[in-house]
Amino acid sequence: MTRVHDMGGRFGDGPVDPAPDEPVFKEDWHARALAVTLAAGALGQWNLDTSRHARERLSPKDYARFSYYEKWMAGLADLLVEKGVLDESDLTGQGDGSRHPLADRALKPDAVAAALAKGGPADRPSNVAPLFVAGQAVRTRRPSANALVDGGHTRLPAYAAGARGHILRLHGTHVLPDTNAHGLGEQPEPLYAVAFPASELWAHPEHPRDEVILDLWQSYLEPA
Amino acid sequence: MTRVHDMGGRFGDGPVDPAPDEPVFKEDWHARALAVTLAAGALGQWNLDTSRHARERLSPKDYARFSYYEKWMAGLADLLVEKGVLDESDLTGQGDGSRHPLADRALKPDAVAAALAKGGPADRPSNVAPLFVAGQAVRTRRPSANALVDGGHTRLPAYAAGARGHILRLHGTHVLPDTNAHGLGEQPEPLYAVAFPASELWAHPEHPRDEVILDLWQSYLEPA
Amino acid sequence: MALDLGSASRKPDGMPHDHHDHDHPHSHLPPDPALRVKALETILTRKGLIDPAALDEIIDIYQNRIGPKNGAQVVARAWADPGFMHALTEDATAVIAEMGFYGRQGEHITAVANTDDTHNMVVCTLCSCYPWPLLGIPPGWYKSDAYRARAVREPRKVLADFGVSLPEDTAVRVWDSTAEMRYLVIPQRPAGTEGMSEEDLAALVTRDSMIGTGLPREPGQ
Amino acid sequence: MALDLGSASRKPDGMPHDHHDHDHPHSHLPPDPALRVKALETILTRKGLIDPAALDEIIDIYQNRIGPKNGAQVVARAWADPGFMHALTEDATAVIAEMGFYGRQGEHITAVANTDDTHNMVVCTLCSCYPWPLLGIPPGWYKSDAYRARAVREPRKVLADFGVSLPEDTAVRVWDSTAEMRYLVIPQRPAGTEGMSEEDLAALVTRDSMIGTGLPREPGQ
Repeated sequence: MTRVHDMGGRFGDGPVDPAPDEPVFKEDWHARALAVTLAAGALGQWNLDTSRHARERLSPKDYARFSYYEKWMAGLADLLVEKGVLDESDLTGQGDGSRHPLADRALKPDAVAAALAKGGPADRPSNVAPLFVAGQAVRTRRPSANALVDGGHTRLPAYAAGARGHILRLHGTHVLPDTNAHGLGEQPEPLYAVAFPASELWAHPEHPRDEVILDLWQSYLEPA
Repeated sequence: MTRVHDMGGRFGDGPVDPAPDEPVFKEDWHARALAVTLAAGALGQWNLDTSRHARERLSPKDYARFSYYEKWMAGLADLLVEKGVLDESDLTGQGDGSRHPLADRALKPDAVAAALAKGGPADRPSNVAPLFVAGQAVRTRRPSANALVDGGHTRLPAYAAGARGHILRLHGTHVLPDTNAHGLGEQPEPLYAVAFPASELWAHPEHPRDEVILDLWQSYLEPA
Repeated sequence: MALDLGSASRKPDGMPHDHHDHDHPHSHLPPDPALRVKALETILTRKGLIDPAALDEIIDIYQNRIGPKNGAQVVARAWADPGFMHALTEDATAVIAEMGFYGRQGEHITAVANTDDTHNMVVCTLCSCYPWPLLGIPPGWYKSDAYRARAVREPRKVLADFGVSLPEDTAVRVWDSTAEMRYLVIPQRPAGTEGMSEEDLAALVTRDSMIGTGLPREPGQ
Repeated sequence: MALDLGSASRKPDGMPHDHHDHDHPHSHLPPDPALRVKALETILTRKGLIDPAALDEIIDIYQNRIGPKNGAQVVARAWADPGFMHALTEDATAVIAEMGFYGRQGEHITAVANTDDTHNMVVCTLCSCYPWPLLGIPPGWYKSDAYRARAVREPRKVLADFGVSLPEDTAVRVWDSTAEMRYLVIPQRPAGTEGMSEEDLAALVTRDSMIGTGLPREPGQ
């Protein structure tokens, strides 16, 4: 694995608790954490891939002990400092409270609904031609790793690294997280749904016809 | 990975602290933890592979937050209950304190030095003939997993699963941890030192001639 | 072989140092989670970088306006209208947007329909990607380590935690949301629902049935 | 394909259930580590399963009698005697046992000698295997997540944490102790040590130099 967030297939986590009557936000601070993260994101100082990577690179101990929104808060604080929006004195409460140069970009209440509704599509025109067609056998790269940045963001889970599957469909050409997370451009390329037999991924698959489908970028794949 | 202990190659752990003046036992309880574990092991109710697995299958959260000897203590307490030496009421302090049927096997002070000096060699005669010779190219199985027991103990790290290397030497025939940890017998088989180029294991190897050597059982390997 | 920009010696924008816990900036915030959020909100508000009223609005939207009822409408229409079902499985993003469901974390949607042969189940092992415009904010269990770790490897054991068991000859397809495509499971229409209105059908569609960890309600249930 | 004993439906001896933290028996013990050890020692002692005096003896052995001085004697002899060096790299277990070093966690030893061409370094990524009869109890850093995670992937960056840098054309061989074979690194003999006694040579051999995270002392250092 590259990092501890890459937990697909891991043993030892115990049962899932369906908690059917849980409210949308179990604690008030969960709601505030979500909202602060979205509002801070609207300042435009990073993209979604960067913010995912900020959570992934929490120390393994922190990642393991933090609850979901604690990871969000820690990732956000780290990003705010790393991108120069805040400095560490701000976090310790010793910073100055004067208006920030980016304050003009702050998300206004009446702009919220439109901003959320607008979203941020990830498909882009690309001059990278698709190499694979539906049905074609492919193998994923091994190890799962960012090919450009040592320890960088990537979206190939370790459990599927080096595995043989087949192309299910082409989703179009999408922003490549491996570059986009690190300020190396969007570099859009073909994105595929790739089907893997469970028997290719696990030593003890539950059923002979089970499959796991992953969305994988062309540069993660080679013909098999 | 099979479990969270399988951390070779992981990113995010920060620097190593060489702490040159650290004593053998940093805390008194470290020394006691080591000694309790060794003395309890001498009761003969489990083997080394079982006790390794007992630590590995701590919950990921516990494994991440526990220090080294805390893992030992937790693994030992779990094993003592699982093997029926103690029951949970003993751990909560409500058990009875009368002499235990296994007390005759308790390690005596004057037997300690000899027991530690005797050790527990893992080489055994085997009727499994070596399939590989030094220099031969091999590939490790993928995924890294216990082939017999779902989620069971194995000693093929995930970072080397599906990797191509070559046989460096045959160590002889050794007890197979994958069975021995689970009461399925010692099933000794050939054990090899296998050399992997760093470039086969990592996306960004430090040096073109670097290698990682692992000791791997024959059943973990196939010809490449 | 993959392109290498010589990353060992350079430090691209946004590339982390890997630090000990205490070296991360976040360690300067209060350890208590609620106080930590409050501290960050206060700092950012004082500098004019966020507006608390905008936070209230975000929360109101996800607490009260966007949720599984959206997805249920899509499923009910697919049950009621074979032409819609066909269009949905061909290009879900377009037909769902026409129903007014689009936005953050739902920019690209694929609908996958359960059959007697195949049961679909959705997870995001790497974080917790989820089709927000259709299902709202993901439930706690969807974001749990246990679900993320186990759903891909032992989906039936996970389904058992939800009290769901599948016929022995039904295969499971687990969709791991590793990109910006979001998946909506179209559960099988329950028996005994012939002639029901879309609205009545929608009431049978549970959130979990659209993730694949549950089944729709039976009529009258 | 691998043999399958039908593990899904059986529960071999020693096979775990995977439980939440609170379901493990160990969660019944006090959370404080020192109290936890004390509790376990007390319970086992009351039942006659362990003898506190035997614990004292175990601790005394590893605190005072077995340690890196053992390994240093082996290295010094290898430096002083080419015939011994040859025998050591051929069958370390035998020649080291002849020196009286054998026992728990040192039943099978391989000695690997550094050269100008290759530097050797030892780790155990899966737990913390270590040649106890030669080096004693492993130091804290050897058992740390950081060392276990990083040594195999970026040995030079780990060496930098120890203040060690290698010549650019020296390759690194990292030995991951995945079986019961234990590895002893024979560092290169420092310059300026010609004619020194084995005893004086042994004083130059540091623990870390026998793990591969350090170099021997220079004479007079």
